[in-house]
Amino acid sequence: AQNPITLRQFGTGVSNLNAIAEKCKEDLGITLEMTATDSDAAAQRAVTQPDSYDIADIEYWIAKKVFPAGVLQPMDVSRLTYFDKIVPLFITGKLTPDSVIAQGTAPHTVGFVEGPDSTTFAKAPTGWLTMVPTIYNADTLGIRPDLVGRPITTWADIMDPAFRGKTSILNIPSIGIMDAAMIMEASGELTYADKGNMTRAEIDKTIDFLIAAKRAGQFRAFWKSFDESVNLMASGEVIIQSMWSPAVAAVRSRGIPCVYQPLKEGYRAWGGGIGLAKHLSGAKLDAAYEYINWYLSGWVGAYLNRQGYYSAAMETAKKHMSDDEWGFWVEGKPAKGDILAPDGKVMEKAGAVRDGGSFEERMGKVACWNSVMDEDRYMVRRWNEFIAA
Amino acid sequence: MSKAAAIDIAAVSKIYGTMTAVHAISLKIPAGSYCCLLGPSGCGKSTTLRMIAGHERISSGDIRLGNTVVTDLPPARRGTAMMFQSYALFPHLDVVDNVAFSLKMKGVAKEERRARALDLLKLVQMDTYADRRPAQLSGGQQQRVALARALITDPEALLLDEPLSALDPFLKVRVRAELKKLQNELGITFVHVTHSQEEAMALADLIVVMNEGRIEQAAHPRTIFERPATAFVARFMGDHNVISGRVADVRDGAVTVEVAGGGRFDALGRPPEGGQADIAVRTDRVRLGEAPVPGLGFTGIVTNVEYRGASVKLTASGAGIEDFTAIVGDGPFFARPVTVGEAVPFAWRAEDAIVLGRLGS
Amino acid sequence: MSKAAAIDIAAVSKIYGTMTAVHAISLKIPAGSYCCLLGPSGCGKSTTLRMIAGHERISSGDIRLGNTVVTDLPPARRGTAMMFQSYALFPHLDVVDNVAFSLKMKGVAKEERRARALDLLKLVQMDTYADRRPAQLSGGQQQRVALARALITDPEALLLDEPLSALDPFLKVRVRAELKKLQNELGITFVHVTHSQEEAMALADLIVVMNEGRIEQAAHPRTIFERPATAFVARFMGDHNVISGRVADVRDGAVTVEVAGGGRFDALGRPPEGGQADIAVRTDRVRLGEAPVPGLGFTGIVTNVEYRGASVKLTASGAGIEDFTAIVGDGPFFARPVTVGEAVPFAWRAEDAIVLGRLGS
Amino acid sequence: MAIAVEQPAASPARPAGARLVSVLGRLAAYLQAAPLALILGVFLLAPILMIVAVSFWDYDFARLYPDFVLTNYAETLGSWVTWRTYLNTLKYAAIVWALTLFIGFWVAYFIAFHVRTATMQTVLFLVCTVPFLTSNIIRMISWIPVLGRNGLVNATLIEMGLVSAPVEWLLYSDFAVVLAMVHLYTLFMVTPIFNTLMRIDRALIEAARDAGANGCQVLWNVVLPLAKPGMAIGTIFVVTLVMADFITVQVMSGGQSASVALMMRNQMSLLQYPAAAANAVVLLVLVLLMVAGILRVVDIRKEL
Amino acid sequence: MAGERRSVTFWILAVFFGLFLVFLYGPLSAILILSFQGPSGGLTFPLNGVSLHWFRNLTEQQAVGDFGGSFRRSFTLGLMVMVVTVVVSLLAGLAFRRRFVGATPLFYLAVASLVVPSIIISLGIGVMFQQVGIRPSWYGSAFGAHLTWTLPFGVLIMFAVFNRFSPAYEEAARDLGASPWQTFRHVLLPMIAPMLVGVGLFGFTLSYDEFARSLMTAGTYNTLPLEIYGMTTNVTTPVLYALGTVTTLFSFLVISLTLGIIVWLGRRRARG
Ligand SMILES: Nc1ncnc2c1ncn2[C@@H]1O[C@H](COP(=O)(O)OP(=O)(O)OP(=O)(O)O)[C@@H](O)[C@H]1O
Ligand SMILES: Nc1ncnc2c1ncn2[C@@H]1O[C@H](COP(=O)(O)OP(=O)(O)OP(=O)(O)O)[C@@H](O)[C@H]1O
Ligand SMILES: NCCCCNCCCN
Ligand SMILES: [Mg+2]
Ligand SMILES: [Mg+2]
Repeated sequence: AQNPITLRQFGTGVSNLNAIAEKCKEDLGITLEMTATDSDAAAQRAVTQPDSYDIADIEYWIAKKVFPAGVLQPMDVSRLTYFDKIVPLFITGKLTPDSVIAQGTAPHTVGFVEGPDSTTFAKAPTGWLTMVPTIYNADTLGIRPDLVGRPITTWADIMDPAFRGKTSILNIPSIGIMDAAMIMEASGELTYADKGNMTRAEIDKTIDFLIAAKRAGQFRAFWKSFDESVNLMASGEVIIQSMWSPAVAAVRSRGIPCVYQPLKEGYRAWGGGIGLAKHLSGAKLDAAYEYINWYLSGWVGAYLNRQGYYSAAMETAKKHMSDDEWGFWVEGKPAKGDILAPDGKVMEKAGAVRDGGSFEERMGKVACWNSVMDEDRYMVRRWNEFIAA
Repeated sequence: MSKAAAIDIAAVSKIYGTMTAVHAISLKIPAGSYCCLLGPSGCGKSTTLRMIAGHERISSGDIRLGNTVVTDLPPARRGTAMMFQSYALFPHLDVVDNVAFSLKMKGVAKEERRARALDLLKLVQMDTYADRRPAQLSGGQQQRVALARALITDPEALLLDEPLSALDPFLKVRVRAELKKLQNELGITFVHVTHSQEEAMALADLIVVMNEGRIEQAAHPRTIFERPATAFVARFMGDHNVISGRVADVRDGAVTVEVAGGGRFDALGRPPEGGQADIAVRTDRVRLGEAPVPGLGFTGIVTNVEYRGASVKLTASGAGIEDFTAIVGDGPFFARPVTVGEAVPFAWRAEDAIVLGRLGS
Repeated sequence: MSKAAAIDIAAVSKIYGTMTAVHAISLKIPAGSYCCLLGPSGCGKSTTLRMIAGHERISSGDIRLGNTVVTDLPPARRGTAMMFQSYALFPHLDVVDNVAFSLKMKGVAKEERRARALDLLKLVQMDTYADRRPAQLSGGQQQRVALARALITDPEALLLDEPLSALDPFLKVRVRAELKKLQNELGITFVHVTHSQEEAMALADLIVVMNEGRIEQAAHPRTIFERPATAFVARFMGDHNVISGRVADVRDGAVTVEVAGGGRFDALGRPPEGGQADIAVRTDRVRLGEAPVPGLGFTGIVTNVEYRGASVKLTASGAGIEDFTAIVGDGPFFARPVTVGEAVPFAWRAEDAIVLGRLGS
Repeated sequence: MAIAVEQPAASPARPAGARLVSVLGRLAAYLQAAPLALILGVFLLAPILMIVAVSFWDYDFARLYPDFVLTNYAETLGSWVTWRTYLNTLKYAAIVWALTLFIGFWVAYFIAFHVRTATMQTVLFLVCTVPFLTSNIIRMISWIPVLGRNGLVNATLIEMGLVSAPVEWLLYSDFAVVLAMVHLYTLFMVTPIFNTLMRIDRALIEAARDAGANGCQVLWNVVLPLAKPGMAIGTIFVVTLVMADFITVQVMSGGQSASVALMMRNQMSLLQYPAAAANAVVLLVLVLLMVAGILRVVDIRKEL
Repeated sequence: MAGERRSVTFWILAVFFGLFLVFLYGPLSAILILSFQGPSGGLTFPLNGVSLHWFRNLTEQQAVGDFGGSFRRSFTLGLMVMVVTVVVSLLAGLAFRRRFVGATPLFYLAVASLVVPSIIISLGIGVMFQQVGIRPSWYGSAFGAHLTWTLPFGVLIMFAVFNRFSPAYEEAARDLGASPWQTFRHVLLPMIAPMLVGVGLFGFTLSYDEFARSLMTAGTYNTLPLEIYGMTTNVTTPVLYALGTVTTLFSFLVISLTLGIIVWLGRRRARG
């Protein structure tokens, strides 16, 4: 099918990959114009410039803010070929039927709406998706084993005075506050009723704690994007920080030791998906569905898996990966041969094992999701105070 | 070249906001004459000239050039051409193109207009500089180019605003002679603004002395010099001592004035109204020596001696007169020199002292 | 006030890059004299003055002021004070503070320096303007403030670079007299740069005529006028006709020159080397009329007639002489006027034609 | 110019033709000014009015609600962080201003008064100008490899044995922010000061020397007072640029410091437009007051 | 001048000036050097080999972003801003030579445009377009936003130019029969051409590098500074420095070209 249509997609650099656009053009004929921004700009653009895109590639916590604004249109599940291949995490919130649902803005809580024109989220799955899930992962602390000089086991270690001036956290409020919550709980400062939906008092305590740490000089810098975190780590400016799995791999690929450190409290997870702009209709809308179905059909999933993220439709992705790749990336097995990056460079040598283990081990230990709280406005204000302090 | 036109200025005023720069002046400049507008800075010379040229709107009154009322015509349709003080040559055009500019505006073909421009450059002896830029010319050369550029429009009257002021004194004298010669040859009317008395005297057939937006006197240079109409003219021209006083006596064709706290002086002429009179004594007619009759001399203390080459200028005070000037030939002076501080008798002949008029009388 | 000092310039040169602006000039200016540096634009007047003042480094040679060699002293330690062409008053200071500036630099207390500044302002009659800014003053007023500012340092010599050039002609004459008077009163040495012959004549005890970085003549104005040393001086002063020709005959104290393709003329003096000579004929001594003996006149065609008030300037050509000038009194002229194009005989007396020297001879 | 000043009442007898020309002349001025007025109206005035309006609106995390509430101002002005941030921004402005003024003055002074040929002056001035015409962001991030923990400066210091451990405050600190701002904005000081210095009549300097002023006295009593207008214009540029800066603060402090504009930027990226708008209004008022203060010292129309 | 001694102050200031130049150019040369790193080089010193790898890499498709497209947009936008700035400033400059009602407010509006923080303009235009329902775009809202920055410079420069422009030239032209248009075309325009070229260069570079005003106004597609900013957060290799080097060289090129034109205009004037 050679579709002459052009679709404009924007989102963060994580998944707005030119390789996907090229493959899409090749397979479908659809031209994808991609614009990469940081998370904040993405949220902003989604709401304020709904005409400027056809496809929004955003995170679920952003969707929680964006969708009620009515800038996206719900997706008809019946038009999604691979809906049933989507991992249940996004449908029910549980990886396996006996998992506990993690705190925070779990994707399934903002994954459905009641009907085609609805902007209110449904409590249970319906026939109308807000976004099609595409990518997700679990974040933890990344460390420089050569520089920290001791085992790291808990989120609280980031506050160790020994690391003063050499630590960092994310400066995206909805994400950073969750990192902070993990740290607070780990260090016994505070136990939240629901980390994903703090009370004002809890927010105050958390932010005050952060401010105190900042004043004490605990942090070197704050980062907002994947690559900033890589650069901080690789340049040695920071030796322990909240980090994403592929970012750790990126540091390592430069020959710098870096570890994605599983912690006893578990992970902070995030999920992203793609949504359809409200204004899409007719042939463009059809093309968008065609694109989404292609997205879930496996090639992209495999591509994302190889980046160190996880695909929302694991089953289809598997068909596009070698057994060794699947074993290394998803099952947590030692690599039999060298693991190659998309550009053919060796990413991991034969025998390497992925930090944190298998898909189940990682995504099964999610303690919370990036969140938008009821007190979001207050939280954001206080977060700004922390940054300004 | 085109023939000359007379300029007739009738009750012309110029008002800037609330300030009147030119007060209803009337003036007839005969066709083919060389007229100089003379006066101190700010007296309205440029404004008058620019109203003739059409660069300044006339607030009231009318101007005729020849038989045409030009009051509302644009500059280029008046038959006048203007030469600007700093020449205003176009810096981005070479000499020929500057001169050919007005032809280009008319749409004359390149070859033809350059040929005609070269003719005019020959007239002012600048043809060899044809392809220089203005910045590469000396002041005197620029002046000639500006002249050529103004003349190419075949004007009936050429208007010049301080055309010599940018030249050094040496050059000034030479270019002055050339201007006069050119006017003789072309026969068109020249109106030339200057604040140099010397320049006006040397060039003009008609000197118009202005002061504060009014014409004090408009006459032939000799008349201006010999019979200044007002105290202002006499003082401004600088060749007369002006003595002001109360009219003490009036005889047939002569007046005696008495200076406050000083002497009495006679002068030819009728007394003005009001009991006060100004009389003028030509500085170059004052002798050192006792006056044969009273009223034609006084004794003063020399306050300054200025050597001038062929003559010496003495300044003295006495008999209630400040800054009385006498120009004495160098021969007689050095035969019997006087020094500052000396008391010296000054005298003049009856016909060298005249009564001055007052403006409006 | 402090006493005057003589200025002794010994073989002073100024070289800008590869260009020599002043060529090893030597000059003695007597203490208390009024010296004018005169010459055409670019001849090195300002450069010389600025070397005396210390604003321009001396490339070679020495300058003494009184008994001190000042060659390497900074301006303020030379005992000179300078008045600048456009006065260089500090625009951000009012009149008193301008005048008091040098005292402030010396650390004199505010009250005292203002009091002294006011004294000087009184001297130049500007005390009533004490708290105006320079921009609120007329040119003449600015000039006086600049004078006061220069004089407050009690200089032994006052250096003035074209102090009158910014004034209008009317004012120029008045301020000139004041300058002279002030110099008389103060008794200090004045060195005054000008390119106006008239100004130099009126003011100076010593005129230094410069040309292309060299001194052509340094003498009393009367000497300069009556016995110009070189053709340049004679021409520049403008009161002599210069006639150049081949030496045809030499008698005791007199020379006859033959103009190419023209007449023969006699002049007093010794012939310069080289068979060529320039002679000068004073323009104001030329009469209209036949010469009684040959060699003291010629007949020329009148090319220009310029009225000057008390006199008339005729220009004529003939007998191989271009632009021969005669200044004729207005009385005689109007008694028998001549017009352009007329052939007129000109004559002069033997003592009014002199042989000119050549520079370096 | 004079034409427009003329009083129509003074020319009762003028025929219609002349008046038409004058009217056309005046009309031409309006037509010529129209594009500028239009562009500034649409892209400057209207947006500012919009901001003022929006600053009274209500909002939640996704939408704006036209309204008239004062909560945005209350929250902005009621928070100690706002005050701190304003103080911090003013602190940057003051330090950067002092440094750029110092550096700018001496650089301009050197080129204007110590470089002798006009050609050399132009060349040196251009040499100063050129980096300012290249990407600000590139210029800013170019400091990172220089100042970092393992950057050029630290490496050199350690190699020379001057320090044993890397100096931490070189990067991600107020120092880094100020340094980068000085780097980015000094030209805005150099240029106007250079212009005024070049316009100082050299005779004034000589007159001062003649009056016995030594180098320092000339500088203090003549050059500095006369350079004031240039310094004032430079100050306007630098102060407004620093007050408006967010990206330098963000990048060079590693997100550790705040400025008013950065606070706005954060609010904007979190879709809190009314809050950002309230901040914008306060910032705008502050900046305009500062500029108005400076304009009292200098008449820019005269300096042009 | 030859052989004249220089004062101590001169040498102190010369050293100061030299240090200032090091300060100006030092960091730029750091990234210049780093852009020549070997293929395995990082963002910091020390150099990891020397190669042109990252320049080659720059011409290839990056993992994210669109350097070529954003460059083309910024270049086009720069040209648009340049043209409009020159024309509108010239017109405004002409207007200010006459008196007209509103001249002073307009003048101060232009000054205000210079001092209003960019981010406020960006926010205001962004919100206004959103509220009015117009789609922001680099050629629309960002274009306008850039003009609020370049126009005041242009207008102030033209103001200064016309302050010094003697009306005698135009009077002379009128005297010689030139119509208003001819006066403009044959006298005024050629005489102020070098200044206009300067205004154009100014407009182009200001727009080409503008970040804050594009932030909220660029719409769907990034301009180069936005892209570069994006790259600073999305790129971990020296390709960023290669981009820095290339854009810096590009700026130099534009500047030299402009200076060339100005010198050429000047020469043409001086010689013929
Ligand atoms: N455009 C103008 N607006 C207001 N006043 C003006 C204007 N032009 C001239 N004036 C005033 O009109 C008066 C006459 O000016 P004008 O230029 O005619 O004098 P001038 O005799 O040529 O003097 P100068 O010898 O100094 O050139 C002056 O007082 C001047 O200030
Ligand atoms: N700073 C300088 N650098 C190079 N040449 C100079 C400098 N100052 C003056 N000159 C040259 O030195 C020569 C003498 O200049 P100076 O200023 O002394 O002339 P001047 O007699 O005062 O002329 P004017 O009457 O025009 O003021 C001129 O040819 C001038 O061009
Ligand atoms: N497609 C959306 C990807 C968003 C990536 N955000 C990363 C946040 C990690 N904590
Ligand atoms: Mg005038
Ligand atoms: Mg000079």
